[in-house]
Amino acid sequence: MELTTILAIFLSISLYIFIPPILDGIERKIKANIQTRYGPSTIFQTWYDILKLMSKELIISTEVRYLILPLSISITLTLFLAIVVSFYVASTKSLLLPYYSYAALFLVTMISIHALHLLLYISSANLFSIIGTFRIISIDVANEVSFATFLVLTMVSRYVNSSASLSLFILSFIPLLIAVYVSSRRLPYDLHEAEPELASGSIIELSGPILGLYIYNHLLEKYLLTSIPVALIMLMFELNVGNQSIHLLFLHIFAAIIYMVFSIVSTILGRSRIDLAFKTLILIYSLAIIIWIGVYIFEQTL
Amino acid sequence: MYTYLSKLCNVDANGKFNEVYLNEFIQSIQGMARIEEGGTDFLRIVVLKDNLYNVVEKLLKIKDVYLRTMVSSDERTINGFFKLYYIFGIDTLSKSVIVEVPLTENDLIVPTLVNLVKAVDWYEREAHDLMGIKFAGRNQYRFVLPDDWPTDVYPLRKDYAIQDLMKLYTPKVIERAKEVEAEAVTIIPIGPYHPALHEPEYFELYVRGEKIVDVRYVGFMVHRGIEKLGESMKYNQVPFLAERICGICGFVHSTSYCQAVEQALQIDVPERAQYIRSIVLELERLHSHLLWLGVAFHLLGYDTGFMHSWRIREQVMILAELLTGSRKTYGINIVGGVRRDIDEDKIRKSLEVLKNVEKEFKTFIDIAVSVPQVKARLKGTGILPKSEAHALSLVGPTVRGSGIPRDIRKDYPYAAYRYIHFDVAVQDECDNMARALVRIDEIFESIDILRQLLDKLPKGAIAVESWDPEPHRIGIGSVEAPRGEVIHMVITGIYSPYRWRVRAPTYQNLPAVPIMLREIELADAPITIASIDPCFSCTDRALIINIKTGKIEGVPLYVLSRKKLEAVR
Amino acid sequence: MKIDTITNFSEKDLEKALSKLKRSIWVYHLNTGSCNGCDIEILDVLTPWFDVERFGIRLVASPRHADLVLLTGPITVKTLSKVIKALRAVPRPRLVMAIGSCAVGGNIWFESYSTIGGFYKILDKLHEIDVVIDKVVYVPGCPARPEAIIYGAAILLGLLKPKKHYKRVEA
Amino acid sequence: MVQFLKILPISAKIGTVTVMYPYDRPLVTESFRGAIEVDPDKCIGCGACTRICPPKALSFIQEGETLILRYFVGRCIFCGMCADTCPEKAIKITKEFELASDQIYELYSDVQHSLSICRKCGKKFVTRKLMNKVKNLVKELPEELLELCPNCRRIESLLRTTTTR
Repeated sequence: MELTTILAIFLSISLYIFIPPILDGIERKIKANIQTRYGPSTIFQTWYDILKLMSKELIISTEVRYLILPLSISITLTLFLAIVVSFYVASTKSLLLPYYSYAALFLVTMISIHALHLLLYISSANLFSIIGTFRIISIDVANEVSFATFLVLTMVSRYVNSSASLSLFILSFIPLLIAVYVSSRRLPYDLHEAEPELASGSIIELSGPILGLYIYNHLLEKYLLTSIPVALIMLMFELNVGNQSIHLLFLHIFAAIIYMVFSIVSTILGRSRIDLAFKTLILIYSLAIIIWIGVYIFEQTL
Repeated sequence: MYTYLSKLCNVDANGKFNEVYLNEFIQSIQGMARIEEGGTDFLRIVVLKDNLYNVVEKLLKIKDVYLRTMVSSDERTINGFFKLYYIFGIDTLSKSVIVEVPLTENDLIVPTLVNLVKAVDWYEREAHDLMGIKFAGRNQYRFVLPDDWPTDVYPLRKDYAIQDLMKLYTPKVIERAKEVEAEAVTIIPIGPYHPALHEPEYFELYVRGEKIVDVRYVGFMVHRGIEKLGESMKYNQVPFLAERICGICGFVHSTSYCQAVEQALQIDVPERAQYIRSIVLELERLHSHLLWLGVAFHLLGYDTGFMHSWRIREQVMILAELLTGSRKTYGINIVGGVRRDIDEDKIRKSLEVLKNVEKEFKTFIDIAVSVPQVKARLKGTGILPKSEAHALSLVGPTVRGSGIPRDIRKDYPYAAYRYIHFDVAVQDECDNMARALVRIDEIFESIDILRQLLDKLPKGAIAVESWDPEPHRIGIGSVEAPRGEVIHMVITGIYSPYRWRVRAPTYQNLPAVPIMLREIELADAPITIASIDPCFSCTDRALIINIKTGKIEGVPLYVLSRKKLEAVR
Repeated sequence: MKIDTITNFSEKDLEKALSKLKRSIWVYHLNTGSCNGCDIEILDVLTPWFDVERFGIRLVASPRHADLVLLTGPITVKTLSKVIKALRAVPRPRLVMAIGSCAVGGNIWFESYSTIGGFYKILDKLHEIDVVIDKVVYVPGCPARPEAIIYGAAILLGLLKPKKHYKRVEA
Repeated sequence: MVQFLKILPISAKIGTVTVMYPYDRPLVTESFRGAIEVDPDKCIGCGACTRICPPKALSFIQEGETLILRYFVGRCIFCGMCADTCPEKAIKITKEFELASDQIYELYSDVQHSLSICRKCGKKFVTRKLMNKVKNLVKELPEELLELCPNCRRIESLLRTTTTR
């Protein structure tokens, strides 16, 4: 590996570390503009929030004593994932493992981060927190399975066929993006934190530095989630535009763009209800799978 | 009177039927009650407590009769009696019937009416706690006052001045409230501090999974002792107190109070003052409904809708400040008129603002209601059947969303509403969407009413020069607040009201919430509670209760006191 | 809920935390029996015309997340215990902004039997049970208009110096 | 179906409506009622305002030789009844709303009146300024009678009528 590539990877990892709160700041600014208000004065607002939370008093009630463990593991895992994604994109030409094993790695890490968050939520004995946790579980049941399914379908549409099918690829990639959107727990599906009925739901008992860490972790996870499909595309299409560092640049730019589109969508929608959300998700995903299979058969017969 | 109603909902036949029946009713209760004509607005019937049940039973045979309020009053210093006033309204006749029950101090046990009129439930419990009147056959437990309130101290009795009560009770800081034992269902507490409520109130939702199976409301946290305070203030200070019953619909309360005093003392309010009152009332409705829509969108998670409707609302607030001098508690009502005039320049500015608000709101609301989540969660949730709405004597948009066109502006015209034309918005779907649509229609209706009022504003004085109080007369003032009917009853005194009774719309509407909440999803609870546009500060003006300990248990209080009595003998 | 505080919050930590608060304040809205006037003005402050997010102010749903408690209402006897519970749940530095005549001086019901009559009257009680309030700002007004609330926030953040001072003049 | 997307062009058209107070002018209209201001030169200490004030934000406090008209802005409801009632027009409604302070005592403002002392029993009864005002208004009563407290005055005038008879 060249020195520039190593530098680029290092830069990419530091971007992963520093950019999510800034992206959140931009998201807040966009949200404010759609709501015809001024919004936060700088895009560093979320960083200030996190830093403030870190300097606050640490209160740990006896009922949520063990939450530090899942939180720290989850932060470690997220950082690990950031490193893996950076390495992966930087070395598209000379992968150590086959591409699908990376996809599996991403998936497993994402799911374990979510599971650790569930552990974090449920460790607080607050009723609202528990209800929130159960809501996440029922959404994740619908979502994470389809996340995996569409990940597979996206890869299938690129490789298994002798020739790549663009229509199949699009038909599987859009549901994948939806799955990423739901996974990042944006508005119609942020049911675990539903403010009106659950009073910040699953994070109601967290405070001070722990809350700061959690928020940071959540933002990082959100950004990673959006960058994973981008990374996979870059690999699948064997993108080759000169230097590896440009690949990394592409990765971050596209991820940021998707992130912004997501934030606009979440601003103009309302919050769903758990039974509605579950039904809609199942409906969307099964429709998408049926259409994909239909098109696949149609293309095979041709 | 019938013409508009016949146009609206075809109750012409009922109206005629009612008039005939009212006479029949008066005939039928001969010998049981004494009838006193209390002017054109109400009919006073004095009944002994033994005949109360029969008389009310007969009265209820008249169609569309509903309980407007019930007042308990300590009139020992005037005539030696405690008195109960049951105020019923007959919409189709624009007439109130006051059933008056005198009680002697030694015998304060009255038959309960809860089997006849469901809505009387809270009133009876409140009368028990604050006035010490017992209702036979009812399980009476502490409803309004805290549990550690001294027994035999009834704050609304004339025995205590407001300063004495302070000495009788010192609040304690309770570090930890006892948790209620849960069995097969989970109890979800909503409140007292909860983002969906914005006010300290407490709902206990019993859920199985996410389905609500039962609801218990334990409220009355915002008790500030207003009725008692009002009795210690001068006539012209009370409107300012009344306005602070509620910060959103305060003007409604002060108007209602002023109208009650004006009716009791037969003060003729100048026409211009009546118009100005109506203008401010409609402005208040406009800003209140915009506020409600905003909050409703927020509860549905559609924050952009919240921001946009509050952006539109802000123009109304600025206009309100221009016309009255304050953004919310306007402080321009006094007995006999208003304090601030509206000049030509202000009329011009108001019309401009109204035009702008109408235009912006029209474009916005179509978009907001079409958001998929908003639509899905409003339609078919929080069903309140028409029969229940009638049985509970509900008021305001809540009852109009269930297909009953009850609107005080039409039924008992006051201020300048008798001079203008408008329609009453009614929806038949009985769900949250229906109640939202009623409010949306009313916003447009309000803008139209405001235009008419500003256009027709007559010349003249804005307040009567002077007036003389005359003690011991009764007046009723009712106003259609954004949330429903507000009704104030005043018994006049020498310098200040002798008894002042406030009944806010939420007081009447809250018992409907458990019906709406049953069998719906937990997520829809906030919007359903909000769909009656609850204003707890209105409701609780005279009440307090302890959270969680208000559980029904043990011996009824009146049995206890009887046992005590026997022990003494 | 029993609470164990892990850290020892020293003066130095406090100073550091207070300086951080200048850029970001999360507020929790605590209605203690107010008439709703001030409460909707608080919401008004969050909405487009006055939008306090430009100061980094954000409304949160749980007192555990908050730095500043916006207290409205005269504190009715019934809410007293809940108010203290909510204040205790706020991690330090713990700021309070008493908004409106009710929260500042008890308004029209300062002598009623069922209200405490203003936040300043429970300061002693809070001191007794070791609930430290690091900073208080009183914002008069009935209701306190949105600009007045923003002015109060500006004083809290140290952007402005209060201009109202005690004055005694000879007639 | 996609009608909810139309909020985007509306937002784009309106832009931001935020008023940048405190860096910008507040949205105060001409008829706004803010805090009151008592003109110490005009105030005679008659107490009409303390009797009409609904929340008792204006009150009298006696401190030795002086009577203090205390205005507690933290309890004021900004109704302006005092300004309407004041016989001397000494109370002015200002547009001041920037009243926030971090100390409760800063919210008080006092107007100090000196009390006149009854020549006979030494009781302090009304403010000097009110006394002077009454002296100018009521010419027919002798001055020494006015300088007595109500109680002493009743006795004195009774004595006088009996002696003249």
